[in-house]
Amino acid sequence: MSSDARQKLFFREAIIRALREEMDRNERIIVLGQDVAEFGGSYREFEGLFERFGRARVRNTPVAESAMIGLGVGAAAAGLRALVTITYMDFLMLGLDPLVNYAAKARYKTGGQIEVPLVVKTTAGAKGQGVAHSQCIEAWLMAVPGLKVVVPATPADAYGLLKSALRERGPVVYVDHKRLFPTAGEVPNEETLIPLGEAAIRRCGSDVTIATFSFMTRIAERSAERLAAEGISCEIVDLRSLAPLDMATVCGSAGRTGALLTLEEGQLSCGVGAEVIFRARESLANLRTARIGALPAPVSSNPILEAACIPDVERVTDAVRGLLASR
Amino acid sequence: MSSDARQKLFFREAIIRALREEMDRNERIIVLGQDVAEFGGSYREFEGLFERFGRARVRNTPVAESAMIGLGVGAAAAGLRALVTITYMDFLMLGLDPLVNYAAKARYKTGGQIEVPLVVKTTAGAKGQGVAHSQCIEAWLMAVPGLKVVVPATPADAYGLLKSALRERGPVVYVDHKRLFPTAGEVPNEETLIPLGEAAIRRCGSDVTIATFSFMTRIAERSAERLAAEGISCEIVDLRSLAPLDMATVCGSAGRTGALLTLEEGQLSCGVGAEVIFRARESLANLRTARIGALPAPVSSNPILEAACIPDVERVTDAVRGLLASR
Amino acid sequence: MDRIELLRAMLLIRAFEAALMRRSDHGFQLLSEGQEAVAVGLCSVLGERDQLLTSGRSIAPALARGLEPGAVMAELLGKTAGPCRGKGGRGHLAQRSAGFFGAHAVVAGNLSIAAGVALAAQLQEPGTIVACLFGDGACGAGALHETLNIAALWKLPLLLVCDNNGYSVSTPRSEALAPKSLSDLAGPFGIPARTVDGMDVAAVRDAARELAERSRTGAGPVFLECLSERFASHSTAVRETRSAAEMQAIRKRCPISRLADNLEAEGGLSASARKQLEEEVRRAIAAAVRFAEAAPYPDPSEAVSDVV
Amino acid sequence: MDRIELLRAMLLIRAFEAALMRRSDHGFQLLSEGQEAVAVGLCSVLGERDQLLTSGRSIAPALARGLEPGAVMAELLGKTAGPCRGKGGRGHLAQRSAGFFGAHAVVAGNLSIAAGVALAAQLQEPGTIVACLFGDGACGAGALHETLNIAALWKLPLLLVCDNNGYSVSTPRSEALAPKSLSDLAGPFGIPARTVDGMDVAAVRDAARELAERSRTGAGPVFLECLSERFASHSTAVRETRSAAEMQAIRKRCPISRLADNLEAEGGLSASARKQLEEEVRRAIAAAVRFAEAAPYPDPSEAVSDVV
Ligand SMILES: Cc1ncc(C[n+]2csc(CCOP(=O)(O)OP(=O)(O)O)c2C)c(N)n1
Ligand SMILES: Cc1ncc(C[n+]2csc(CCOP(=O)(O)OP(=O)(O)O)c2C)c(N)n1
Ligand SMILES: [Mg+2]
Ligand SMILES: [Mg+2]
Repeated sequence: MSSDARQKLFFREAIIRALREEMDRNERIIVLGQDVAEFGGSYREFEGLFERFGRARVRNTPVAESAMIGLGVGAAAAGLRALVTITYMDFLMLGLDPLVNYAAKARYKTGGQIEVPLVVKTTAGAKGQGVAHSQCIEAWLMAVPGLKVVVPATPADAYGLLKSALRERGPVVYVDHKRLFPTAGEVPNEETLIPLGEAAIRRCGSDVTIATFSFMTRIAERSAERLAAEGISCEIVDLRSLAPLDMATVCGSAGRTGALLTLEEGQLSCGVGAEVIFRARESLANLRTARIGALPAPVSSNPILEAACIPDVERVTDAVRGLLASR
Repeated sequence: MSSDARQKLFFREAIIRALREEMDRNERIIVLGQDVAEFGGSYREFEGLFERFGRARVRNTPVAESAMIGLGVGAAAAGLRALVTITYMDFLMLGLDPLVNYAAKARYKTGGQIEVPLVVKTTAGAKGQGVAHSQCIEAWLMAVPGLKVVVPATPADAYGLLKSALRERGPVVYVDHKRLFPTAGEVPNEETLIPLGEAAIRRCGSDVTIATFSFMTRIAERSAERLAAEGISCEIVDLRSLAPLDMATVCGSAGRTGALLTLEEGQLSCGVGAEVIFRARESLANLRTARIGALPAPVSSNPILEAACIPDVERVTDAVRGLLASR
Repeated sequence: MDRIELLRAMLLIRAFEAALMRRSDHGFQLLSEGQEAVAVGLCSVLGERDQLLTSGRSIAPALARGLEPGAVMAELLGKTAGPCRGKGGRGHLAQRSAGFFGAHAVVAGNLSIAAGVALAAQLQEPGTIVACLFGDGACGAGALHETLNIAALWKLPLLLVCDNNGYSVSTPRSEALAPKSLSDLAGPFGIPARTVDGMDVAAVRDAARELAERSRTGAGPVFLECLSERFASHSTAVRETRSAAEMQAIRKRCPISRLADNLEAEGGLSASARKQLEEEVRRAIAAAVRFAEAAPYPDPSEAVSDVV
Repeated sequence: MDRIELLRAMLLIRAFEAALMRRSDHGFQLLSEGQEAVAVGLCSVLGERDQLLTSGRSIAPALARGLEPGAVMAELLGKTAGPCRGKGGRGHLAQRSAGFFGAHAVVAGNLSIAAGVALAAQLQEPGTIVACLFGDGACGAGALHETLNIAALWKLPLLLVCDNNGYSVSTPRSEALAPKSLSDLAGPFGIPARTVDGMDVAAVRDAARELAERSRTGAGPVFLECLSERFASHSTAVRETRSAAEMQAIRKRCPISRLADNLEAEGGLSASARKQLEEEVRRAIAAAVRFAEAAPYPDPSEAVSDVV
């Protein structure tokens, strides 16, 4: 198999492959979640794992997010490696106590005696499911010392980041986006790990840097296409990991373009964009900046209201034009 | 009673007075919390209310933060007005589902049919109680559409903001700071409401603006004293309310001084400072900015480690000097 | 409610969902098909001033509670003629004025909220009760425990109804819940509880009435488990995991034909009367669809209205 | 453990806390005075490879589990000679190598964590069990329900011990918890449960042993409620709400004098032997205090070590 051979995989296939490889490699890895066994997960992203690894390692749980995460934390702290899947990020709120008050602090508070190699896998973003199934709270997690957060935008990154997350010594929150599951992309046939904390430049450009992540990377790409037709050249930085955050790549790009637009699907207030822009400006004088995110409102399942609430190509292209006009 | 007569009250006394006045005025107000009845609350901040209003309106609850908030939300949605006290903000994590997924969204998702006049009262900050009793997660709440957040630094503001919160149509999180309970301050004898969303200038100055809130306002004041001796003149803006955020006052001050330092006890990443600075820069070109907050670590109950983790006068004065040196 | 009215209410729900399924613009839906008797039996014992809260599987309870089919259809299609102006939609139906405080799509998320509504009722509207309908899946959540305990301590007028259709998505109840009977969960708290056949609308009504009256008259919370069957997959977006044979057997237990056949056998319902009933319902649903179709979508500006 | 050893273990805890209280540099503490028998009785049935998790009231369990008094004192005084290098401190004592997975100051916060540790034990160390000690207050939290259910479904080797001292801070158990007996909470899940006198160390030991053995041999989770008395106020920072008369009556139930007096009466412990025991303990505690005093405080740079 030539080392650069690749294969087109859907997100769910990339996730399954990462889990299968890591579970083959390390029999301490267990998967806990609702409908993950025979059913294979809400997005069929666990299909085949139950058949391959059995009920001891791939376990259906009740609808009890707090205990699901607590069990994963305890099991990981005691020598297993747990992946706990929380179908929607909104329900992560039910399990923040074991995740934030215990897992993120265990190593610190025990003076290094206890580590929690846990991966909490969840999905963010809007896809017609309404006010309690659409939220993006990545920014909350980024701010928790002891937690790492990854947010892949391509199947290759989903594969490589999930594998790395499953080898971390501490807790990692891995966030998929509901709108990415129907998408496919090239994934190397050779086993490949993507280190946490490295952003990727998705498109090179000279006029403006768009720093984004997860599904919004695709909105950025479409916006860049449209702006290219107007002669505006966008560079797209896919953060991939929010904690740790790769500011070197962001600043490298923004330093070249002189303009930085952040794009996220979640709320702007105390969001990813505010953080990225603050830190970029620490090292880049007179950088022009702007941020785009959801309107300050819940996200309805109503197609018209959902579309109005979250960022789209129009809002991104307008923001870029505005930013460059401020030149 | 002359209209500007004032009386020195401790924080807890100001809180009790606000609650007594509002509960006298509106018999729909109920108080739910652990040890709030005969005991009068962990900080004796509910003392006398049980005796005055009885068990129907001042209720001890089990240790069940999720249901405590859920009950308050449901009662408020159905025509009462509930104040639910969560002793430590860390445990608010246990009740974020009813607060964020229901209360903050109820009015929106029902097209205005249901409003939730709820006040969640809690305490933030470090005072020797360790990793799970010291966190500041105000920034998470600021970002939730539908929630308001107030963070008083003086007994007068505690009194006036709590009264206003108890007249809001939607949910408000009222955050005390553990280190403020031993402090006292002048409170007007006349009934006074402080509207949500208005910052206060605590000290006038010309060289730098320090935007802060809650207990950190006192650190800012001590820092300003020390810097004054060096001939540096600090203006201190006490935000008082984080949502809504009074950027007009912040920008007015920062526009005059040309330098803005934000000071918070919580984590910097995606924090209050990042938000305030981003928004200030939207309206103020070439503003010099810096932010101070906790080190990226849990807060130990160990006095040496706690002191090392959270901002103090040294860090603030150094930051101000650095900011002005960048002139 | 007599049994003809119960039958009519169940037929209406069945026809409503069938009409909804014929459309391509409903996004996806959690259907109540097979579980109509639980919603109808429960609602038949609720008074005007009582309130009902439910899980996300809320079409049957909303209609059984008496909401206008046209308004419900409009809400589910995202039209402003819905009680939530099309903003709540699937999983969040609500019409407070009709005693339907509403659905909430967070599993077990409505339990403590319902207890709070019951607290307000206890203090402000003695004699009224609050009903909360939830699935078996919600019984694994800590919210149930916290709510049972506080409701029992405070003697809240709360009627908890578990619509146990035996599954949480694909997970059989036996794999997710240790208790022999879910009504056993009320035991430690001294809460009166019963388990009934949820496919028998009269049995549901009678048990609900008995428990509701006890709660109404000061007994505090009560717990009713109804054993039901889900005729469709978890949602129209989720694949069915049960075998065709299994489904065939399950569908034989239809609560509607069961009641209708009993009535006919007892001579309580003539073939022509049954036809007429079905015809009435058909017309009501057709009118509901026309109403919803005629209603406008919200203006995009409503994306930020009614937030704070 | 014979009763002399049980007595010694309880005396050590009592003397340790007394020595801690004589200091001004402990910040504030949650004491176990009066509840020594629960911790000692429980730990007497745990094996080396078992693990123990507890609530924030963790001095007695830590010492009963065999942690060095000097190390525990150092941890509570914020010294690096503590097992957590002085970073965990009060409410977060832990020494995994000693089978003390640790305390967690979030009420009920250790329950699902303990179930997870038990899951690891089930898969990796068959024959070992995990014990979780929590207060009556934790029984109002949903975490208990979720944990009981999953532990029962998965037959986890988990010994749940409720140290019911009748209060959550100022709130009497009767005002916070509806169940007649807290061990009733295990019933619906089919979990073997018992309630014993927590002031009788032998009774605690015997009940704990019986239940632990059942769990060890595959019965799954077991639940033990121990009825105890808190001799001090909730914490040294919290005012006492019980009357002096009440406290006097309560202190009469001291588990230490009860055992010692019984032993003496039965001739199992001579006055001189008792004196010697007390003298040994006094010396051990004095050494512990010297050890802790001699140990250094952490460098401020440790505020950011062992985070990620
Ligand atoms: C807290 C939470 N976790 C997970 C989900 C996803 N989910 C939606 S419905 C459902 C099944 C619930 O089963 P049950 O309570 O029995 O209701 P049923 O669907 O059978 O009516 C799940 C797991 C959710 N909505 N909320
Ligand atoms: C989730 C949570 N809520 C509130 C508190 C504050 N608190 C600390 S100890 C305690 C009392 C707990 O009572 P119980 O469980 O009976 O333990 P005891 O103190 O009696 O040993 C409370 C409410 C907490 N630590 N955690
Ligand atoms: Mg079900
Ligand atoms: Mg207690």
